[in-house]
Amino acid sequence: MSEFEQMYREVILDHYKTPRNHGILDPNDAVAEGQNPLCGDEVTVSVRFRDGDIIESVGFEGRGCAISQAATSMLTDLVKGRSAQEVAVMQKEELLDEIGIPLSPVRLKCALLGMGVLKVALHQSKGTPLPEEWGTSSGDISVN
Amino acid sequence: MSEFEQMYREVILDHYKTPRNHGILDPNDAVAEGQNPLCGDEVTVSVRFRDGDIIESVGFEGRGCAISQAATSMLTDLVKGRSAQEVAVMQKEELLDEIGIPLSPVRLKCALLGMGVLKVALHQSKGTPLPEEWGTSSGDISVN
Amino acid sequence: MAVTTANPLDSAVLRADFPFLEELSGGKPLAYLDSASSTQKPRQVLDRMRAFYEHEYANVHRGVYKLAERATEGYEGARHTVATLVNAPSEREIIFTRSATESINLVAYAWGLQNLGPGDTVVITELEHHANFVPWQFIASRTGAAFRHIPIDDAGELQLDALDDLARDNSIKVVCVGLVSNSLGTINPVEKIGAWAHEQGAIIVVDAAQAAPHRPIDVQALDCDFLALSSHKLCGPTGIGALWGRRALLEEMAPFNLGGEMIRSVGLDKTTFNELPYKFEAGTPAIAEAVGFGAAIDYITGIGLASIEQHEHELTRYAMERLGELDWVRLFGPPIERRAGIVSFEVAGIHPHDVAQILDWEGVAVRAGHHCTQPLMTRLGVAATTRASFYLYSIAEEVDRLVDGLHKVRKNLG
Amino acid sequence: MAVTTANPLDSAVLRADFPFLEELSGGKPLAYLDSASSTQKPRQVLDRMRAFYEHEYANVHRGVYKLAERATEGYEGARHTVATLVNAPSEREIIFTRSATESINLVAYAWGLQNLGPGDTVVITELEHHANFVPWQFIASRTGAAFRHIPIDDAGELQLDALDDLARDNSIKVVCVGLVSNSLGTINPVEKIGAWAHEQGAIIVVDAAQAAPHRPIDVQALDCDFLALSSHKLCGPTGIGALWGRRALLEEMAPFNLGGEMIRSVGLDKTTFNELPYKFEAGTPAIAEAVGFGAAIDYITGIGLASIEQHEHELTRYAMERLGELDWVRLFGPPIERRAGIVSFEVAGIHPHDVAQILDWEGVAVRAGHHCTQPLMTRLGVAATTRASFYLYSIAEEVDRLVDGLHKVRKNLG
Ligand SMILES: Cc1ncc(COP(=O)(O)O)c(C=O)c1O
Ligand SMILES: Cc1ncc(COP(=O)(O)O)c(C=O)c1O
Repeated sequence: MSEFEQMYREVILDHYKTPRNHGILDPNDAVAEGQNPLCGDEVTVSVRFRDGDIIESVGFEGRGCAISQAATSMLTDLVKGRSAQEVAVMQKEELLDEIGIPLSPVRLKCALLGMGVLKVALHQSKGTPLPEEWGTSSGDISVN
Repeated sequence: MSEFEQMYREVILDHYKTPRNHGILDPNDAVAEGQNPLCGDEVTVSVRFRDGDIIESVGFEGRGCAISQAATSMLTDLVKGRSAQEVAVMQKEELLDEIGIPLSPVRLKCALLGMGVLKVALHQSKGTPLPEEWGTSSGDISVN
Repeated sequence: MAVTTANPLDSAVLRADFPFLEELSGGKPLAYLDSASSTQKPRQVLDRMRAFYEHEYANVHRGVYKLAERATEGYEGARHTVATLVNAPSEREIIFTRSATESINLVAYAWGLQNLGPGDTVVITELEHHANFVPWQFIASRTGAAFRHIPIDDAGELQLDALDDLARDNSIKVVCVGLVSNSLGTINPVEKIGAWAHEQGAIIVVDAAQAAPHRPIDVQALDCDFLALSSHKLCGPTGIGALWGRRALLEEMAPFNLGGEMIRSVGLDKTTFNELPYKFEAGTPAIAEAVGFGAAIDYITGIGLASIEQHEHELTRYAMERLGELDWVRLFGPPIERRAGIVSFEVAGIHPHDVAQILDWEGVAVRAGHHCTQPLMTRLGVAATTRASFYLYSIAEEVDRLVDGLHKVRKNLG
Repeated sequence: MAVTTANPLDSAVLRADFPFLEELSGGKPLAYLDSASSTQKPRQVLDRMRAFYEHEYANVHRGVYKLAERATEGYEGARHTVATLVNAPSEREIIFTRSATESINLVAYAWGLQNLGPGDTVVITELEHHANFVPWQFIASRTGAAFRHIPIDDAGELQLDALDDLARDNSIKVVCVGLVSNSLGTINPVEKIGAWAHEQGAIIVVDAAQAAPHRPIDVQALDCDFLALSSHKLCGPTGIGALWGRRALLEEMAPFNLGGEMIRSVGLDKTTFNELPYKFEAGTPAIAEAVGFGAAIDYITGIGLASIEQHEHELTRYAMERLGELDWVRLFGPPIERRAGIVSFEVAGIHPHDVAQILDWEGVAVRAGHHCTQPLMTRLGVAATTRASFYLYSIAEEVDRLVDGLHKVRKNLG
């Protein structure tokens, strides 16, 4: 199997070319956006709950590479029907297993962007814990 | 000639052990003190003028190594009878020739400390130019 | 612009100086087309640093013993070399820093905190690297100064006709501009902007990180006030950069980092500062790195900056031609006449990360991302670009391999 | 204090690792007794850095290609090594800086500007290195905070009975103290001072520059808030140091240097910051130096810090005995039980510069000066001292050569 085929597995290309749950839900109960500081990619994730904090559906939009788009698409399927709390503490390994390809640290950031932003949305609406890497924005600059 | 004899020439040792013009003049027309930032040595130089800006006598005090003490002692002899302006633009080479020993950059700082402080004293009393390396103290810190 | 009278450089010979080229990637040396991010290092630089550590190493400045003298000579000799490279009026005006980024932070903090306030304006450009953008934005927000930019046109060139409007309320105190854009290769008209800044009574802070490796620089001819550069982009080690500053400004400024070396005397209630340049070099400096920086400057000036510039110009022209033939590749940036050795592009429908990933498997290393110029990316309407950049060891064959690789990218993901 | 159960180290074997010892000074290897100022480098560290530049070099973090991945692994691997050395709860709490000096400046600026003001008090010690003194004095003067010190007694030990008085008006916000005095070798009771600082609601900033090379350090056992260390003092390259900081404090702080790498997103009117530790690492970091720092830590921990400590303890005891026999030599500092491998002294009637100069001609390198501790010198009533300091490659024969050299000093200048 070539390096290409190892990383750009058929299922990855499929999710990349026809992403599931694409688009921002309207109406929604939570929405967050986030960037990958390494490359500037952005993703927006929206969530609708049922029965309190059970995730009914997730919709996303954004720009990113095949890995980040496919991973976010897979994630949206994966979390449906789970509680916000469950998803907030969901290990990255679960998503990575689903993706099932070898990833360098840089590409790992691509793969995990959507998951991070989803957790931010849950944090904002349900107060669930924030992931480590989304907790240090103090001191943002605003200028006039 | 050993390295010791090359640097600690007889005349250096003589000026070191019996410095000329030692002590602060009282009364005096100008006085300044300065430090060698590399080692913390300090020297205070005092000047008395005659006929306007002719240096009548110079007296110094301080702590420092043989080289710095001897060089300052030699300097006090050298400048007597010159005008403030002349001394302000006096080249370091003139003093170094007098000292007549090989000096590394660090020891050069020792040898030239007295000359720098003398020029500061002249600057303060007669407005003569400051040497390059004594001009950048802006931003001194004072605390309570 | 290429000076066509320079001696052509012989890349084939020079490539033998670069050990990384002995490394094979799929049977061929890696086509390293990411020199704008950081350059590879020649043996001459690595040998010099090793020799320094083995025979001349001690802490600098204060030691009376010979080994410390040798170390100090090495370190101060490098300062002399940097001063010569940029034609500084005095070596005292060269301050060693970690990087071009730190050089600019030094100015932003030490000059900016003292000289900016409400009612003042800081001007940067829309294509500025974050290094000459974010420190100013931060200091502007701390001091209450306004933060404005010189916009670019669609080709990625500064719109100088916007200057009048910026100057309208006569509040500009500092203008910050790079000589060469690291994302687009644009060569900016810094002399003109500097003259305009001085008319306003403002100072100009020039980011030469992307220019110094590739073309001669003369701070006196540029008539700028501060200029920042970096060692790792010109064949030197990481961990060292330099700031040149106009003496009178440096003397008036408070220090930035504080500690050993930068003091004249320290007391419990009063402390005074050392002469230039030491006032701005607190603590043990990057000693061996300075020596390596000096060796790198000797290496590139030995080849000749005009020759390097011409070599890169020809390669860039060739790359633009070859890429221009592909109608599914969009090139960003100015025409070749006002461009340094950098080519940023977009492959239709394929994200730069995927482009770079597949190129890597073909033994071609390029950069994909925002290149630390997010405001520029916003202006271009993209999140990221793919960027190829050249240096003295780059050859046309590597451009061919890039183009072949792009065909493969398109075949696989298009 | 020496842990007498450590494996004794074999200096004779270790000395073969240090190329500088092949250099002869008057027929013998230089007796380098200035390791407190900076240490020499073993082959293992130099080899690792060279290999890194030849086979793994590229800019870090953003590159998608393999070479950049390798570089990032090298750099981040070094962070892991530093985290392990100081027992940090998380690697994210390790920030790479140029030096211990810059580490402390980072805290003084980024924490200090935000948390200090009139009515607050900063406490340092009378024997502090300028690196943990002048930045705090500067920030105190900028913010209007008071600046107070813990005094020392005649043996150069901190007078803890002065603490109550300092705490009287309940205004202390930060206490800055070194683990080991670089001038006297005093080992300070940092746990006690830290507990006291925390009682006041203050934080404690620990300067471990002079301790980390010589003894195990554990930020969790020390229960401190920030800790600074430096590579060049522990067999590593210049140009790199580290700051450990308590996560919650680092997260609340604004950045220090700004530029690439430390941002999450940059816009013309709003910029947000990256996660830890990157928020504090603006620009291209000292990449190869970090790798060398890691290799140096591997080298010294491979030998064993407890063994190094014991070796130095024995040498110091020997040096104090031999120097103590000379009634024209005055030793400064605490008894051997509370002293690291540093011996500062005065030769009656002879200035330290002259002492060091003559010793150099005898092939013995010692430091003469204020050692960046002028307030301490003032307290001791001297402008400067002569200092001998030891490391893992130091041997008793070098102490003998020092003593022989001092006899010569006295013969010539006494
Ligand atoms: C106790 C102490 N603190 C701080 C420093 C400064 O560290 P650096 O050399 O990394 O700037 C030194 C050494 O010079 C030191 O001995
Ligand atoms: C134009 C420009 N400015 C500044 C920098 C930052 O310099 P350094 O890598 O020395 O921090 C870079 C490179 O990253 C650059 O290309």
